[in-house]
Formats: sequence, C-alpha cells, structure tokens
Amino acid sequence: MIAVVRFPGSLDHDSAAKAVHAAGGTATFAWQDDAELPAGTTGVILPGGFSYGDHLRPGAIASRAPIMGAVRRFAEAGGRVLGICNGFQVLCEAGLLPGVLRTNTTLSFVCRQVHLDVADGDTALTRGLAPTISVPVKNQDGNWLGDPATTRVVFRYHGENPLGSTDAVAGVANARGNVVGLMPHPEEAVDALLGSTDGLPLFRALVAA
Amino acid sequence: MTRVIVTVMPRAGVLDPQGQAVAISLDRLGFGHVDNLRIGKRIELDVPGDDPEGQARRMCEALLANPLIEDYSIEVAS
Amino acid sequence: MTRVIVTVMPRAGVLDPQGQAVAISLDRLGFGHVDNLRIGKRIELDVPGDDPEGQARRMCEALLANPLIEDYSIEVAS
Amino acid sequence: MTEVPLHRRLGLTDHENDLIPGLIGRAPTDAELMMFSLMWSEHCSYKHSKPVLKRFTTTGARVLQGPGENAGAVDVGDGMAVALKVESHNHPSAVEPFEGAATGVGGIVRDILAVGARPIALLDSLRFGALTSARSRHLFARAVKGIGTYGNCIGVPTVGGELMFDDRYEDSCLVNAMCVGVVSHDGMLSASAQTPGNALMLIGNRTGRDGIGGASILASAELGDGDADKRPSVQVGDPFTERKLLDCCLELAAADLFVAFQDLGAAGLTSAASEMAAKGGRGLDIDLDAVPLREEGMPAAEILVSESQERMLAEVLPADVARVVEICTRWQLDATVIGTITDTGHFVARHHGDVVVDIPASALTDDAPVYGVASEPQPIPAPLDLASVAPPADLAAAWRGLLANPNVGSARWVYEQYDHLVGANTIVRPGGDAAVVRLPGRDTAIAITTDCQPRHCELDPRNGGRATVLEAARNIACTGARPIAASDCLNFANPEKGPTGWRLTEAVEGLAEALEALTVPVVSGNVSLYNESPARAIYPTPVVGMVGLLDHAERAVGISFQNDADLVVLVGDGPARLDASEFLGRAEGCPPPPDLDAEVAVIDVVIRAAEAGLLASAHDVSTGGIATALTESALAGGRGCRVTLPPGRRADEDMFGEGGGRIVVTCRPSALPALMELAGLVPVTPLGTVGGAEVGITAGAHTVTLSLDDARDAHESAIPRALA
Ligand SMILES: Nc1ncnc2c1ncn2[C@@H]1O[C@H](COP(=O)(O)OP(=O)(O)O)[C@@H](O)[C@H]1O
Ligand SMILES: [Mg+2]
Repeated sequence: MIAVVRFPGSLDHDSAAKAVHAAGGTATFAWQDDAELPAGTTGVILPGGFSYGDHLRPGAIASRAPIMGAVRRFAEAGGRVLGICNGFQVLCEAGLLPGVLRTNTTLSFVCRQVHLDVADGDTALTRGLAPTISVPVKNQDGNWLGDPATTRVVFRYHGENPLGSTDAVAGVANARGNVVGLMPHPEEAVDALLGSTDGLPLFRALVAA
Repeated sequence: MTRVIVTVMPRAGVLDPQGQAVAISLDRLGFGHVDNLRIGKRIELDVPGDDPEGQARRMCEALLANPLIEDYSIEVAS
Repeated sequence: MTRVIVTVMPRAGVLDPQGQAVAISLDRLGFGHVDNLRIGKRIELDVPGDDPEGQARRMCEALLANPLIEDYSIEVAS
Repeated sequence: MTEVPLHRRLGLTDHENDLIPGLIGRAPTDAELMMFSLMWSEHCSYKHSKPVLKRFTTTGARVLQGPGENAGAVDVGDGMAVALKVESHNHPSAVEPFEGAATGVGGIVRDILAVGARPIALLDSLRFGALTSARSRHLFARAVKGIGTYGNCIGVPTVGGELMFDDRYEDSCLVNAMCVGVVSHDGMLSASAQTPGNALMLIGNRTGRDGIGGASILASAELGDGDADKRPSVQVGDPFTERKLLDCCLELAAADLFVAFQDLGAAGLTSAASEMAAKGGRGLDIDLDAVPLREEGMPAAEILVSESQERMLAEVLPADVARVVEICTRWQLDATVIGTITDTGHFVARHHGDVVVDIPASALTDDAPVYGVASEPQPIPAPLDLASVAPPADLAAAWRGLLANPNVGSARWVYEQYDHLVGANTIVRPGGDAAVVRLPGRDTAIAITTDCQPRHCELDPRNGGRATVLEAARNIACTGARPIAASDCLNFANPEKGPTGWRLTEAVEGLAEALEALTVPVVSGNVSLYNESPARAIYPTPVVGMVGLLDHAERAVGISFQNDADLVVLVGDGPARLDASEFLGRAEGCPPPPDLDAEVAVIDVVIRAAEAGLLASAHDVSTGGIATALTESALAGGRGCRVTLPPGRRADEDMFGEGGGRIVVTCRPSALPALMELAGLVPVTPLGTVGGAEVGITAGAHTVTLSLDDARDAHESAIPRALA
C-alpha cells in the first residue's frame, strides 16, 4: 500500500495515486495532521503542488507538518519515499534530501516536456528506468542548489538545463538510495494517451517494495 | 556608491496571504497565536551618484514597489 | 505583545537570481549599474511572552529561515 | 460651487435615483444607495445588453442549465455534466495587470464551483496594444504572470486561450478567462435560496477593504486619466486559499451539505446575497457584525460591497452548520453563520444593533432599469482592391516575417508559464487548435477553445460574429470533437453610442445565426462594455468559448504532421483573402461573408473523418493563412511538406489570405478514397505530401521554401523578441 501524503495546497495527489494503480499497486491518502502513516504502508509519495501556497519557501511549511515525523521514521527504517516537485522541495526542507530548491533562473514558471538522463540507476527506485526518459517539468522553484560531489544525483536534464539547477540536476537520492526526489513529474508519464509511459518503472519499483 | 536599504511592505488593509499562511504555521508549530504578522521585502543595494535617496525613491516608483498594494521606505547608510 | 522585525537575507556567497534580475531591470530602466543588490524578506510580527527575542530566534530556527542559504537577524522594538 | 449629489458620484443617473423610492417605499439610506449603484451597474445588471442577449438560443437536448445560474451546464453522457463560462476582468487588469488577471481566474473558477462542479480546465483570451508600446508589454507580461501564478497554484490546468495585439487595445486591454468543470447531474447546485429558517454561511477568506466600489467604478465606467485614484480598491488574489476553498467546498457538496450555493464576485455580499434571495423568491436577514473582518471598524456599506476574493455564500440546514464548520476548520478556512433565509423577500442587514438595509431583494436585481443599446447602422466597406496592395518582393521573407509577427507566432512564451498538465488528463496540449482534456475517470474527452475575429467584427459585425463562431467550431472539429455548447463574453466599447450599439446587436445576431446553424446552444456568458478611452475604442470583440465532445478520447487528433509520405489534403474551398488579414495588418477591405452551410459541412466532414480514424492531423486555416497552417503542423511534427496550392489570384494572397471554410488534414495515401467518399460534395483537394526538413509551397508561378529551422526560429521567437 502506497501512502500519498496530502497537505493543504497539494495538487498532484490524485495523479500520483493513478500512477500507483497504473503500476499495479494500491494507494491511499495520508493527511498532514496524521501522526502515523496508514497501517500497511509499504511506500510513500509526497506529491506535487503548492503546499501552503509555496509561502515563505516552497515546501517549508509542509515539511514541519506532523505527518513528516512519521515519514522520517519510515525513511530511516529503509522505507521507500518518492518526492515529486513540491514533494522534493518538502524532502529537502525536511533535511531528508540534500540541497535546496530555489526559484528557476528564468524567474518564471516553466511547463514543458523534457528528457532526463538517469544518472544513477542503482537506487531502489530508479532501477528499471530507461537511460533517458521523457517527462514533463512544471514548476516555479525547481532550481536545485547543492553539492553534486557529495550528493547522490539520480536525474540530470538531457540537453538544455531548463531551470538553471547546479550541474543540471533534476533529482537526487539520499546516500542509502531509498529516498528519491525529483522536480519533473513521472506521474504525468504513465499513460501513452498523454504522451509518455517512461515514468512507469519508478512507480513499479515503489510498488514492488 | 552609497548603501541603501529599501523596505517594501504590503499596504495596510491589503491582504497578505503569505503572512497569513506563516502565522497559521507558527501557531501549529506551538508558538501560539501570533498577531499582525506581515511579510515584505528588504532590498539592499549600492546606489551611485550624490542623491542616493532620491535615486532609490525613483527606483521604487519605477520598479521596486507596486504602489497599488505596497508601501516602501528608504534608509540611507551614513 | 512585542513588535519584532525579523530580517532574512540570502547568505553571502549564495547567488541571488531574483536580485540579479532586478539589478538588470534597473539598469535597463536607465538607473545605470547598481552594485550588490540583494533581496531578502522582512517579517514583522507581534510576539507574546516576556522573551520576544528568544521566541523570535526559535521561530527562525524552526521555520522562518533556511540555514543552508539564508541568514537572519532580529530586532525588537523598544 | 454646488456639490455633486451622492447618487451621481456613485454612478447612478438622476432617473435611476428617482426610481428607487418607488421600489422601496422611502428614500434609501446611503448604504442602500451604494448597493443600488453597484447592482444597477452594467456589470451586475446587464442593463444595456439584456435585450440583445435574448437573441441567443439557450436550449437544446444536452442543456441541463442555461444562462441564469453562475455557469451553464450540458450533458456529456453517463450522468456527467460539463459546466462552462467565460468572464472578463478587463478593467481591473488595466489598473493592476497581475492581480487583475489573477483575480479574474479566481472569479471564473468560483463560478464553476458554485454550480457544484470540479474545475478541470482554464483558458485565457488576451488582447493588448501592440508590443512596441512599453505599457502594453508591461500589461501583457504581468497579466500572463498573474494568470499563471493563480491557475498554477490552484491546480487547474490552463490549456488554451488566445492572444492578439493591436493598437486598438492600447488603452483598454481585454483579459477574458474561461473555466470548464465537471459535475454529476444530481450533484449540480443552484444559487436559489430555498427554505426560511435555514442558515446563511460565509465560507473562505475574511472580508477586507478590497475593491470597494470596484463594481461600479472599475467595471462600468470608461477609464480616464484619474486611474491613480482607483488604486486603493485593487483586489489581491490568494490562490492558496482558493485551492483550499475548492477542496473544501467539493467535499461539502459531496456530503450534500449545501441547500444553495453562490460565489461572491462583483459587488460582493450585496450581489451574492440579493441574487440568491431574488432567485428563490426569499428574503435574508444578515448580521454584519458576524462577518469575519480583516480590519476592524469597517462601516456597514463597506462590508456589504467589499470584493474580497475567495469567499462563497451557502444556504445550510441549521442541523448541518456544525458539520460545515468542522470540515472547513480542517481546511483552515473560516465558516461563519452570518444570517438566515426569511420569507419576507427583503434583504435586511443589521449592524451594531441597527437595521442598516431593508429593501426587497428583487429591487436590486429584477427591477434594475433596462435600456437596450443605441443603434446607428454603419456602411459595410467594399472588399479590398488587391491591386492597391503591393505584392511582396520576396515571398519567403514575407512568410518568415509573418511567422515572426506576435499575432501569428507561437504563444509558447505564454503557455509554458501555465501548468497545462496538472490533473493528468491533458491529451492535446496548447499550441494547436482546441485543447483536448479527458473527462476524469472516463474514456471520453472534451475539446475546448476560445476565439474571436475582432477586425472582421469591426468591418462587418454580423459576418464577423458568424466567422467568430465558425472559427471556434473548426478548432473543435480539428481535434475530432463535435461542438456541444458555447459561452460568450461580449467585449465592446460604449453601447450608448450609436455605432457601437449597432455593432453589438449585429455581432450577436451573427454569433446566434452561426451557433444555430451548428445547433450549439449558448449556456452562459458575460458582458464587458465601455472598453474605450477618449482616444480610442476597442474593436467589437465578442469572444466565444466552445466545448466539443469526443466519444473516444484515444481518437483525438492534433495538428502535428505524423508520418513521412502522408498526403496533405485541403478540406473545403473557403476563400483566401487579404482583407483584414494579419498579412495586411489592419482592419481594411472586408472579408467575404461566411457560407454557413458550406462551413457546417466542412466541420462535419472533418469530425466524421476523425471518428473513422482516417486523419493523422488536422489544422484549420486561420490567422496567417494556409502558409502559416502548414508551417505550424510541420513544426509541431518535426517534418516538412511539399504542396501546390489551388490556383488563386496572386501568390501572396494564396499563401497568406484568410477566410474560413478550410481545414488542412493529413492522411495515409491509402485513406484518401475513404476520405473523399465520406466528404460527398465537400471539396477535398490533395495538395502534396509530408516529409523533408522544409516546407515548400507552390503558388501559381512561385515556389517558395522555408527550412524548418528558419521557420522555428521566426515562429518561436516572435513574442520573446517583441518583449526583449
Ligand atoms: N453574453 C451572454 N450570453 C449568455 N448568457 C449570459 C451572457 N452574459 C451573461 N449571461 C448570463 O447571465 C447570468 C448572469 O451573469 P453574470 O452576472 O456574469 O454571472 P455572475 O454573477 O456569476 O458573475 C449568468 O447566468 C450568465 O451566464
Ligand atoms: Mg457568479
């Protein structure tokens, strides 16, 4: 059972749940005020959106919500956690992933299909992905700032670096590889009708745990 | 060059959604109810010429502040 | 309640894309080259209790600033 | 110096002022006068446009809700309905483009929410002065940012819209937004008050001094030099609260906790509450002291007319109030009982223990004066004398120049700032004709577009109105969808002036005729008048928003060329004329009147061909002519084509001439016979084949080619370059 965590202002929780179903899994929602993840949780998704309106810093307010204590314990026990877009920002603000996400260098929201190189196909979640995948990116603050030398980088933009992130980083993992965050939206790449199914293996890996 | 600090705050009476969201969060974090929280911008810059204050004022009118919803104030370092 | 002003600025050495963009716009608007423009936040709030400064510090540590990229300072109105 | 009487300062005429005592049986209080002035403004009462709007056909087999509620709705099968509405936020956007456009999005989304629907798509129809003007660049860029910031944060994809730049919009920009939502038939909500004794609840943001007087001052008067004085009344949008309001209210609606439901828009509580009461033939007793305020000490009149955003008004059973509060609290939203429904028919408001308002609710709404519009017919200009237009020396350069024109070039700079994917249902993304959005949880989809032909409407408003509807329908058809419903936003100048009033009446006649020919009902709409300054008036701009239905989402067609060696085929033989075209760049000459029967037939052929799976792509010929249509399909598909155009009068007209009735499709060579058979009497003309890295066009004695790289550079950089 995959727990999709909702905060006020979360937007992509339904799409994330649909992606879990497309990967053969089942999903349930957890609410920010819950002290514990739902019983039987085998994986966690922090979905995209504008939790708390992105006020102060994106992800900052959500990262301090009660449910994040449970997510932290789950991750420390080796559970698989996937943060997408705002979920990635929440994981960085919570200190579960390295670095910080700042405003795109264009200073504008960017919504566009991009290609990602899978820089590390060895984590629990990125195994099974094609070397290069097509997924949409859509955010205002996706400019990752961090130290690539000490970070387990899992995704880089292929070709142009649309948001201006350090070293074209699009997604990172923790050292152990069980927590992964990325700015682009793999849950919007699980349905051929919408243009790409390249994101599906990520959800299969999450569901398989 | 003269160091100038420009402060831009939401005008009194204008909704400050950011301040509101942060106040809710502080309350939830156990800091209790916080009153009159408002968030604005602080802009630090070095201004050339011999009328830094006037220059900064013109910058505020032209770009740094939106007079419809923001008030600004200028402080010139001595 | 004590009026407290929290200032949160990008840390020295951390690139400030927003500040850069504003500097470029000012130049384009004819204000000439402006040096060292940095944009941060000014948070005004009324803090309860008898240790407003300590309380504000805890708020900064807990939420208001991200130490990876930001410095904060606190000013308590007298 | 004699003082200007209050009613005039509030925008009421002496005649209107004299009507009020007869309606309420005494002289109004100042607060009441303020309410009348707002409710009797054009924006709220449609006092000039109401008679004209009667012309629209608003019924049809699919219509579940026509005009009269916050949004219209049509049946899309299996118990599901689609709600739609277009609305303007022109004047607020001219004063403060970011917040004006943002709150325009917020407002239209709440109209859809008010009928119980979940918003699934937004579109924006934008018109500004030429980008050579610094003010227009600023208004345009900030409005786009405002729409993006709001729409992105509330998680409703902005999947389409329109963009036009012309000097005529320099002083009065147009920012129209359309929202589409879905709701089950039995989940539809009404704004009509029901049962005396029920509680009236205000949900959402607190009430502040936003937009005080906005309804009358901002929306119904010509903008003059005094704009600066209007500044303090700007509304500020709060998309985070709007998102919570959406989630929360949909949860409340699903739990069946609303008896009646209504958004607060122009004229705030006054408008929302009086409309709710008048619609249901009920009264209301409101305690203004209960309204949660952002600022202390607001006088009663300000509370009554504040346009603070992100608020909804609900009639709730007394026994359900506690549950409503509980759910709203979880969403961190205020929900407050501010009054009760009564059987008196009166709008009563109390403040600090005094009754400050006590008037029949219907006096504010149904009894608003109705004037109609002036009418002074204008001559229809003669067609352009082609000999008076010098042919370009270099057709390739002219072509590149046209692609680099912001009215023709790619809108990517705009739509990449919008999340057009959120919700994971966007099948055809912006950049083509209509957008296609899958209906949540279904295998069906809707196509959505907004369109207008302002230059044509200026020269020949009736035919311009027809052309506007037909373009929308062609855009829908190009995706394979069948048009099923329309909404409209009538943006005009001052209708009290004869020529404008005539244009309004004529344009609506043209819209109505074409919609009837297509059997598409108008289920909602909005009117924005007085879009003029002392220096200039806008073109007549009746924007049409249209929705089409696709029974099989997977059969949706896009504009991209798909396969090398596919045939490029022209369906229809509508005219290509330079009159009022973008190539000409001005409203001169007069485009030929659309042939309604021929247009409907072309549209029908393309829809049936798409349903039959015959089409690889479809793109209608519109702004920039067939050369532009071919280039756009080539760029989208990353493959060129080589075609020969049917012989016309002159190569530049053949390539860049505009006029309806033509759709460029591509298909496998083997599909051509089936397409021709299906087309019957509709002309189907093979023009050439797909392939290569350039677009090559033979027109008469000229063969012109443009490489995809050159074309892309011109097309993609049109707007960024104009803004740089
Ligand atoms: N141009 C129009 N065509 C058809 N219906 C219209 C038009 N303008 C307004 N209406 C209808 O009149 C009603 C009142 O419109 P409006 O005041 O704009 O709604 P709201 O109060 O929700 O903003 C709505 O039902 C709307 O759909
Ligand atoms: Mg409404």
